[in-house]
Amino acid sequence: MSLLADIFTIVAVTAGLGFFLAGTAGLLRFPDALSRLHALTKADNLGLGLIVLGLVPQAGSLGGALKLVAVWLLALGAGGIAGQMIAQIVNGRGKRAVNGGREG
Amino acid sequence: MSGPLLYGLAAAALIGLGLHGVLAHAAPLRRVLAFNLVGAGVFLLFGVGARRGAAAGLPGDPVPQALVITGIVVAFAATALAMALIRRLAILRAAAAGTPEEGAAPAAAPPRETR
Amino acid sequence: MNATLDAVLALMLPVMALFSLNARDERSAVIGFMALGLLLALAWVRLGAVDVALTEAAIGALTGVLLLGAASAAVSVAVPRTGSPLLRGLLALAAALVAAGVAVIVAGAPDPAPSLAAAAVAHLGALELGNPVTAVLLAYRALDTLLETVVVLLALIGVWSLAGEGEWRGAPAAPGGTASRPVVLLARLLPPVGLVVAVHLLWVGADAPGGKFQAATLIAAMWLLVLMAGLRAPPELGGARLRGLIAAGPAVFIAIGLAGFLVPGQFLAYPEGWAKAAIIVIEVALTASLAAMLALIVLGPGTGERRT
Amino acid sequence: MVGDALASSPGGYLLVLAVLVPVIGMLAMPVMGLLRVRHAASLAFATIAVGVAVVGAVGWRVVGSGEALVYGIGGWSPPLGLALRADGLSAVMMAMAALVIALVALYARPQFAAAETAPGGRRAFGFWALLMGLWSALNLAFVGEDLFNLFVALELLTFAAVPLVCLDGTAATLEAALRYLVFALVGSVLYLLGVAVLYARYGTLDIGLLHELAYPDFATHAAIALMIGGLMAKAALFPLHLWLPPAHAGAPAPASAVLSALVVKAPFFIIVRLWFDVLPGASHEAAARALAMLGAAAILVCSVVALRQARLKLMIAYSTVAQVGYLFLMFQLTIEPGVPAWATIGWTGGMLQLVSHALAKAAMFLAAGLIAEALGHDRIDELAGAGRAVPVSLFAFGLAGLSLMGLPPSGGFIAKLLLLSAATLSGAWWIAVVISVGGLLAAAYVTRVLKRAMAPPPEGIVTSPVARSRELAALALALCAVALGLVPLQPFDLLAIGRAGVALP
Repeated sequence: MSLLADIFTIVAVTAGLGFFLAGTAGLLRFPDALSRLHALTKADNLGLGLIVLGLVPQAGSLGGALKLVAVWLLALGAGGIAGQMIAQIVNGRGKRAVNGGREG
Repeated sequence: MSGPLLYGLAAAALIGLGLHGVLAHAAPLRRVLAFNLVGAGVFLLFGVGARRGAAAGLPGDPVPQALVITGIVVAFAATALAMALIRRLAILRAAAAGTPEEGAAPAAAPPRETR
Repeated sequence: MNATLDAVLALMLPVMALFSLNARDERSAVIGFMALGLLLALAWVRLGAVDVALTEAAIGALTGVLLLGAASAAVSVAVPRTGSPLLRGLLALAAALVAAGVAVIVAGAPDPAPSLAAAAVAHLGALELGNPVTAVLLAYRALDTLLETVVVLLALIGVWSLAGEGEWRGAPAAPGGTASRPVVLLARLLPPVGLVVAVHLLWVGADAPGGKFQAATLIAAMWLLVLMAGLRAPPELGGARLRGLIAAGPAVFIAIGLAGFLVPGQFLAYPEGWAKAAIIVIEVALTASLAAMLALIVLGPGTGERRT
Repeated sequence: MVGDALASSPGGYLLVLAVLVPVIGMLAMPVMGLLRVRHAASLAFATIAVGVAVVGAVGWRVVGSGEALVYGIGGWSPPLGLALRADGLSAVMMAMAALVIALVALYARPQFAAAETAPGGRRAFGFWALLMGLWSALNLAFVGEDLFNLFVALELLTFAAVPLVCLDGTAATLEAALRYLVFALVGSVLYLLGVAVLYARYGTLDIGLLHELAYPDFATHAAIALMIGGLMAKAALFPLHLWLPPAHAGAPAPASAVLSALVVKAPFFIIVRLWFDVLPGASHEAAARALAMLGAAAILVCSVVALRQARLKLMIAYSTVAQVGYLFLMFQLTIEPGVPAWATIGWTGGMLQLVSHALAKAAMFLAAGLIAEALGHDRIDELAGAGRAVPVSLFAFGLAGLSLMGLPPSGGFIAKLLLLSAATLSGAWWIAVVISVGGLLAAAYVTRVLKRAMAPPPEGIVTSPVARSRELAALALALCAVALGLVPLQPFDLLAIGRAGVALP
């Protein structure tokens, strides 16, 4: 059981790291801000998600596992919202309408 | 090299860099930033001492750790006071120059809904 | 493995500091500084000081908001760099000497260092506490903590005194300029979570890493987020309830301290069997006051805006 | 509880009260609406009445028992807990602070009388709240025994003093405040650096314990040097004084008085504690000479600069830097083989200089404030008519000037005489010369003002009246500075109470 869990952890964390690597490469190599953002959010969401998933069997307790999942969910939320904000600034800069503020 | 020693050397570097920044920079914001770097280095130095004083089953001596917590809050208060001074100065300068400062002049802020 | 992590972290700290000091514009400098704060939090975990790591991370965020807010205003204050090359060389030399001296001292310092860990642990039972850092902050060196909240209050009064004439009791300007939809979403989602975490931090602080500073900072951050999103208007600084909240924490602390004159007969000593109860009362009152003060410090002086 | 090491003295709780009473007063000010009080000044005066009584009781206990008052907070003893301790010197410092604060408050009441919501309410609220915070910080600096506790005291002091500088809210005062803040913060952080090194070395921050534990090595010396360096910036020792003149000259007169009289003295007092109570090893002649030379440079350079000022308040501020220089001569003048420092005349002279300068400088700033209010400006060249408009203030200014010049009868005269004889006895002729020249320069800049002010007023000059009570507050301070010169021998014993190895007669 514990061996199985360890193998699962190794596989999932390695996969997660792969996404981080790919995301970082994208962040450095992609030409414009929006594609970079795209790469970054993929790394955040999937990479962190897989790492958290891999670590859950190692958490030792249900509470610990839930905390790990909570970390992932919060990072998801923060990443998504930060991505939105950056995208807005990028769009706004394109349209020269940064000062519009809150629509509607 | 042991962990604490590494962090101790990093603390020394932070202190040196920060001190130079405070003395050499003329812009107030950078000076305050540099002051915070020195502060971080000094706190880290306390942490290194605490780590080396680990005993009685604790990962570190709790007394310097508590001092650092107090110190961090005091440093925050200092930064806040400095920022308030800088912003006020900017508002006055802008008023003297006759151009409203973006983000600083309160009257320019749009009215907000209250829910 | 751990040694590598330590080495990388220890190297990254000065690198980030250099970046922050030499960044071209103020905003990048501040962002570099915030990144440094996160690295520092990691370093604190590695140094076995989780309480400090939490404080560093939490306060780091507030400091970031402060600095970013000033970064936009600071451009017009910038003064050209002055001083002769000779003077600048001397300054660099002096800073390098101090750094070198500190490095020599660190390398030569006793290891294991003299420590009060054993003494701090020895009295935990009498205080009914499990976290020695909390015991230091609220029992052995409680006067430091009490006066430190007074420092924060003085800083707040100092910030208030920078208001324009006749405006100082009004509401401060909302932080962050204009709010966008994602911020509004965040300000609706995050505060409930943040408050739960803050209460948790406060509650476990007696026995595990956590406590009033960390909890108060988190609450302050949540409040600021709500204000940033425009979901609530900043409060009027002259409001009686707000003022009462601010004064309550230090007042409760002082009152319990003075009560110590009566029962065990010493200032800031807790009566036997009541230590934990007294400490929890102080922590709760201080958390509320500190949260309000920290947020108000970030908000800045009143601008005379009146709520309709 | 830990307590075998430290027994609190019977009246030790007074020390806690001395720190806390001003804090309680300050804490009441934001909520004075809830307390049904309309004026922050009323709260301040109630606080000052209690605080002065507490300080008086401390002095009475110390003098009565001939021993230092000690208190362990919460029943914890150092090294784990914090101790407060007031020896004769601390008691004198606290009394000085209480006297200056009380008289400055009397002076400031008409100036900061606005109710919170009235026009000027911001300045009134700020002034009184910050003044109370400042007083608490001073008392803590004078009785603290723990180096980190003293750091908190220094920060309290900074946070109270900086906003006082820019209470007027003009761009110039804000700039001065910002520069002051940066200097003060760098000073604090250097001090804290030394504290970190000392803790890692000895595992305690209690001055009494460090006195026994500390041994002379590089780390200890470096730590104390860093701390003293940081404190020098806060005490405005030449050449780290650049922040002081604009800050002290820009503040409202009562704030300037407190800043110049008291705020720069607290870091100096902590330097004295470090130098005489912590620094291990034999006399440190080279370091003492270095400090004395900086002090001498301060006296000569800043007196000359004061002489060349066009504005009265700036002149007084530069005079502060010069007079602080005298204090730093003390470290060299207390080195006498076989004699403990506090039994030397250099020690008494230095401490007397500290107190008499505090009283004289407070009087001078208050008087200058009234002169400026009466004439509407403080340009020295256009002071003619001040003698007729505010004669009492000018008299107070002149009396305070006597003390700065070191002319009899005044506290400054005794102080400078003692320093001068200490210098000649120890063969440090250059110090004797500096003291004499400094006195002459002080005479020049004080008489320059007096001469202009006594001149007949030009035709058509309009002066505004000032309250007589405020003039009397300034005069009272100046008279106290003079009266110090009439009790020359008394402080000698008082200043030695609680200093180890000194038997009282």
